[in-house]
Amino acid sequence: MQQTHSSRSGPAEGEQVPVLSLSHAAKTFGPVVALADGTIHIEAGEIHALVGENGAGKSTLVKILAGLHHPDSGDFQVAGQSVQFRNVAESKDAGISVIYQEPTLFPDLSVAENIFIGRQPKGRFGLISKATMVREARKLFERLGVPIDPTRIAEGLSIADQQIIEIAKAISLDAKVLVMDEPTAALSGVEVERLFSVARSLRDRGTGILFISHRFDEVFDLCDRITVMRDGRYISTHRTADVTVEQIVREMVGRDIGALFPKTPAEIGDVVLKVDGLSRAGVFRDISFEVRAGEIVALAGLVGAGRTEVARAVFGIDPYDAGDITFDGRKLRPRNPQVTITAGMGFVPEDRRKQGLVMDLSVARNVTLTLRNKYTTAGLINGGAERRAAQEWSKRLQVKTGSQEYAVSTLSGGNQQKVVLAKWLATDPRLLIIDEPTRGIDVGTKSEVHRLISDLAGRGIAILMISSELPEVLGMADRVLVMREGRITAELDRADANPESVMHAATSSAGGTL
Amino acid sequence: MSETTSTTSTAPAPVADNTKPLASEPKGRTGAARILMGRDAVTIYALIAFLIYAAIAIPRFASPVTTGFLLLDVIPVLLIAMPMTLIIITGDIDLSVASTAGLTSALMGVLWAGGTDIWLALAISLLAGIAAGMFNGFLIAVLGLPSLAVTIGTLALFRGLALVIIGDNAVANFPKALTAFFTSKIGGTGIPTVMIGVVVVMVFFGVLLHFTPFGRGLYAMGYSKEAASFVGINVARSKFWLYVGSGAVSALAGIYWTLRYTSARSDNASGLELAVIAAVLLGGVSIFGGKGSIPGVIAGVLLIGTLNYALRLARVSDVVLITVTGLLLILSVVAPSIGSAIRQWRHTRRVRRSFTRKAT
Amino acid sequence: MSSALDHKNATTPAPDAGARGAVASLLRMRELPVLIALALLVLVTYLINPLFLTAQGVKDLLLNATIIMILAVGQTLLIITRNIDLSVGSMLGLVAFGTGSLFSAMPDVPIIAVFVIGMAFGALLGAVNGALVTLAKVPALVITLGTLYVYRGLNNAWAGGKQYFAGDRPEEFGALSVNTFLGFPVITLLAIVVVIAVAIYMSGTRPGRDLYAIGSDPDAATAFGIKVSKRVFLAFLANGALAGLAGVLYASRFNSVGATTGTGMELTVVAAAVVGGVAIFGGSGSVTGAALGAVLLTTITSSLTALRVDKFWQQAIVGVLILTAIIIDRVASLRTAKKLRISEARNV
Amino acid sequence: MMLNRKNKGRTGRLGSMVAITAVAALALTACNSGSASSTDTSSPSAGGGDQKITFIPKQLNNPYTDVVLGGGKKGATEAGFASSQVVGPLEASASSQVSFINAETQAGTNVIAIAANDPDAVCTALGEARSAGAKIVAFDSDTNPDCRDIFISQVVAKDVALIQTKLISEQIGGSGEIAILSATANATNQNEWIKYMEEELASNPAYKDIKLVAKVYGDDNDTKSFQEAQGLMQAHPNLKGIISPTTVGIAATARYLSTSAYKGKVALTGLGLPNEMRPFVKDGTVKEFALWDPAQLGYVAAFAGKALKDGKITGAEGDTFTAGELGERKVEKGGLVIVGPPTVFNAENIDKYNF
Repeated sequence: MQQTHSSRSGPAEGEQVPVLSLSHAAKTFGPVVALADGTIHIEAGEIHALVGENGAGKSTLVKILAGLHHPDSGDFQVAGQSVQFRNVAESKDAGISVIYQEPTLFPDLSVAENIFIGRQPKGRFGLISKATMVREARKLFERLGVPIDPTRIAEGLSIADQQIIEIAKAISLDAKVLVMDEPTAALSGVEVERLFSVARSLRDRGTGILFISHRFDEVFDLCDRITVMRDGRYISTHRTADVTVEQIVREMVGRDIGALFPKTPAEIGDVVLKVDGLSRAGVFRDISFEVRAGEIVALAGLVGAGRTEVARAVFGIDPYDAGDITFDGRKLRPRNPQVTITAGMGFVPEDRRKQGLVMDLSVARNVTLTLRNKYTTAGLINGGAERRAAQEWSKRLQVKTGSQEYAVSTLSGGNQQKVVLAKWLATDPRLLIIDEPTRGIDVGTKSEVHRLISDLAGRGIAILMISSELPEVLGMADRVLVMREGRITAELDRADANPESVMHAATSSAGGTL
Repeated sequence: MSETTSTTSTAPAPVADNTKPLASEPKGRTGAARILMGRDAVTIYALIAFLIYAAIAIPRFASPVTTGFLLLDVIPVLLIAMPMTLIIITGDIDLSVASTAGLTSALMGVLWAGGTDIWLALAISLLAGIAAGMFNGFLIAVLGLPSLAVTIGTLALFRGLALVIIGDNAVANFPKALTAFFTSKIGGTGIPTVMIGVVVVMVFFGVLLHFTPFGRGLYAMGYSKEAASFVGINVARSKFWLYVGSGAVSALAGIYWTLRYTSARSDNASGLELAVIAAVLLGGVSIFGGKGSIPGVIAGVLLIGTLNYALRLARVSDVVLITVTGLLLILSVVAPSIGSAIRQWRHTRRVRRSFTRKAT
Repeated sequence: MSSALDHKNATTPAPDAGARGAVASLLRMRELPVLIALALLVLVTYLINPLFLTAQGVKDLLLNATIIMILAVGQTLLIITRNIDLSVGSMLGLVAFGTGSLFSAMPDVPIIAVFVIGMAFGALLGAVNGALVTLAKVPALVITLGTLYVYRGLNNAWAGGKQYFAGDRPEEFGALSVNTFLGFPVITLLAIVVVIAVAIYMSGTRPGRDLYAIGSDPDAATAFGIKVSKRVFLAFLANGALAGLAGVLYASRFNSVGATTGTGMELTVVAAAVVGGVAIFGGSGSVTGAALGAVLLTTITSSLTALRVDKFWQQAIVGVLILTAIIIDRVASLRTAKKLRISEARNV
Repeated sequence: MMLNRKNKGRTGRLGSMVAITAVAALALTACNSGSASSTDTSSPSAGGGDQKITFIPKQLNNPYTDVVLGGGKKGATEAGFASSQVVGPLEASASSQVSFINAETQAGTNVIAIAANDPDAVCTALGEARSAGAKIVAFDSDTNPDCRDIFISQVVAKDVALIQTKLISEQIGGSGEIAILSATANATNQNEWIKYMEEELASNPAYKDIKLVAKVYGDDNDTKSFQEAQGLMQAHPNLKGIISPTTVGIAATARYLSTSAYKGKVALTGLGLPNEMRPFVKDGTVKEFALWDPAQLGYVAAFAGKALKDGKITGAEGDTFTAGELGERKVEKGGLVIVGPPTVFNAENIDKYNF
């Protein structure tokens, strides 16, 4: 394994002062170390890529740059001046503009207003000139080449359009440093090309751009330098011209991909879930697939491709317009999770805090929440039986908690995820839908969760896994379904699934670089 | 009330962090400590403390007569507080309860004055309350309208219907035996006979909330409607039935009011909704939903009721009384916040200090 | 590549979109149904009882709406930020009684000073609410329910059985709600000026737009760097000042001010805002709408009387109106959502 | 709106508990030391022993009530009560007086003097008070006669009605439409007067050209009365006069008339407090109105209570008792005691009165 520990490597060229420079920043949240050594130096007029696995600390670093988090230690300079941002406004004033992965627009305000909020152009009497604002917004969209009506409200915009608006906002700010956290995740090929040309022209005007992406084709196509992070630490910085994709991947992962995911082969049984021609206007169309007992099927694709939406419809949370869902040979009624659960389906949602758990309730109560009707005597909950069941499942999954009575909010992310799993396993399911099983979980617990999933499949449970992490998909899945823009674009067997084939199907822009 | 209709993905991505926000976040407590130190327990202690104080300091307070009069006064609030607790725990609210009670009272008066058999009049009034609850439930659970706005509307509507039904009249000549029953006491205990029924209602809602799968689901709904639907809770249906329950109990309160005061009028129980909500919040139920207990709420209702009665017995003006009620309400929500704000501030200061130490 | 920034020939929205957009946005305006309802109500009443629109009739209509209008404007500032102030009635009572006391203590105090003092007093009361809500980060509903009681208690303690009557105040002060200018009572003009000023502030200034942003998504507003606490605090302060203004006007218009002045006004005020199309969960609505809502609610009362309709129906009608308003909003937003979803589906 | 789901701290519990109890205790200390409404009479006069009287008005903080209660306190001291109290609700709703009666019952008050908001709603509570030994004196507004021992009426109900019809007839020149703006629809006293007015208008040939077109209720609320007055004008364009037999109503109506185009065109009379009505009499909105001396009402009520408690009278027809400086009073049929004739106030005499 190559050792490129050039952690003290500032700008290679030396004489130029970087427009933004963060050195050895650390940030902990209680016992969790989110960032151990965040180091990045961005120069004016360069596009700088930041790559790393999920959980490598990229997001924390971005939040520090944005002024949302205050580093516990480290040195932070903008244009050679030491800075300590107390809030977002100060970061913005210093010329740093951040585009987040998930756009944060104000749904009730107009598109133009979303772009110019806080610095709306003023007209007569010092009042906001709506006309100027709309005109300016229109100009921005022309520049980006997208037909969005600046006067409409933001509510109901697609993720792609919201992303465009965020980019327009940042461009209009004339930022010295533009941070883009996976801006292309939900954009189509044409939109990506447009964005890139804007990014390049911004660079040529002297803006420093930090570009975070999982798509290596984009990184190598667009960026001048690449910084790699792993496990919250800075690893290396290279000029793009000097490295290969393989090199970067090795540094990112730091170990062999194959060893990461202990997928044990399982006996594949009968069809448990059959989805046939499922459609929902504007969300997904003509989705058909099967999941068999003991099989792990991964639903891959970019954020916003409609994966979660399909899963929610299958589980009965969301409605659908057409199609059939058959579970264990019986047709499922739409929009009725209770029936779905009784039939033997479980759903580990992507957002633990909002969807997976009731954070204020104790571990025990969370575990038995799915079984409210099971441990009852004459309609009343039998506290003893409930506690025993919770105890048993937490033990089996090795949930680390002081007591079953602790509120689940006191646990670490990984242990919370185990509680969610325990909650579903307690229902003795035939099929588990797992949406982003390891999001926001530290590396150690991650492999534990993977082993668990693998075990479950081994015991004959059908698994439908949604994941944005390519290694996870490739490592875990028996079969990979790739979605793009609401449709299934490829179905790949374990043997056929490789980064190229999956990425190709996920992005129409042929991402054959990897 | 914690639902937004926004459909854009506005997950608070940059603010919320999956990791814990504060190192000093209180550790979860185990069973016994939870019960002894919970927010609702505070109200219970305050009630006990005040009862002791009143018994010592206020002459004649410690007597069965107090029990009787005090309970007769708090029964309407106590009744309505039960469904209200459940509704607020799910994160919604019902402001129309007092108007439902008024509507029931008016209907009962008109029916009785019109020669309807008293039992039939009672039954119809109760059904009217249930219908009112179903109306709320339909608008909120089925159409998905915000409960606060809907029940402000039905607050006006139901009170308006009461006025339409009975106008400015009052009906007073209810059967003597019945009205006497409503103020009668159980033997020498001073406890009103109707308390038996009230206790049944309290036990019903207590068990429903704390010992049934349905109740368990309400907490989940209050924390996050999403999380609740992911575990198979039918959020809409649960909400609907809560409002029906609220309507039914409000009707009972209206009937009680009419017969206790022997007067069916359109303005009966007006303004009671605020008293109920104040008591429920004082009892430790979080207005955000997801937290609260029936024992805490009962203590909250009794605390306000006892304070009321004791102060009246001590001939303290009602002026003091409403001020104290208001202050209690503010204190009960502000005090915990101030505590955590202080901790937050300390944490920030500590981090800052270590930051500067390392930086230099 | 460098041409990207200057590149002009991308898809330009059709130039006539502006004109069509204007009509469309007029039709989308949430004030429109309220305005139509109001116009119909006045017209029908007038046709049945022509006295409804005599000079005196119009003057009474306007005067009745004035105070609720001002309160609704203040309340709207808060509802737009996802807050609420239930203590407005109590604040109005305190200021109204304070105005009476002020005149009785200093009969020669200039009227303009009374307005300033009254609004400052109201702002102080509003600031207490705002400080409790923003510093302690507790829900406005609970806090202002508490101060509803506390302020009313203070008012009772202060006033006792004392009342100040119209006769205790200078004639010129009372004349404000009697004299008219171009057919409009002076205090109504004052209220209209307030509505216009706040409407301009809300739509034409950055802090005003910030309030909408806060209500639309508080988390995003924080992430965006908007000073949420400060803005919300100032909104409470402004609402208090407006309640203070309403209190002074109350003292000018009505005969007596005392311990119970303004009791129970809060729900009418919130109702006016809701009827006027202000979304109870923040982010949308306008003060103009709320003011129209206030006029509609008070006009209904007058109409029913003028039509000699049993006045008992009045409250029920108000309830129906509130429910209609929220159902209209719901239906409209569902339709927009569906339309957008389908149009996007076509784009795919 | 209460979406700031940010602060969910659950400590500070002990703190808030201490604080809550502290507030409660503080409130009590405050009340024990200086309660606004309690004045212990300094010299319990001979024969009074430790008898206590409590007045429960319709509503606290009402100017008319304050005058009545002022007389009541004076009377209580002179009659020899050891102490006199005033308690009551802040809002005049039907049921709001009950818990005060209950508390007084328990406190062992010997005489409860009450102006009922609703004749029936207070009955049960008064019954309990009587069985605990208290004597009940109704004043100003009667309860159901079964529930009290005696009723101190301002004046003969019929007299009050007649004087108002006479005044309005004079002011409108004996013909035209008139309306009545009353207090609450259930107010016992007002309703009785209105009944007599209607009878008189129907039977007395002098009033044959006067037509009563409307009865509205301002609930003794300034704002509501104001708007009801306004509504009357609009609904009845030919209205010549208004009778408002309640102090709040007449003042609010006078305020509306004096600030509108109807000033001087629509006559107004009724029952009002001279201090409140003075500006309207002076500016010509109101020519004449009537009232008794409210202080006498409370004064007599106190003496009646004393006589009842001492067993000197039972409230039966024909009983007599001495009401201090006002001399001897006789109990009439139905336990009624009449205080005195009403006074008519006008521009000439109004400055002589101060209440």
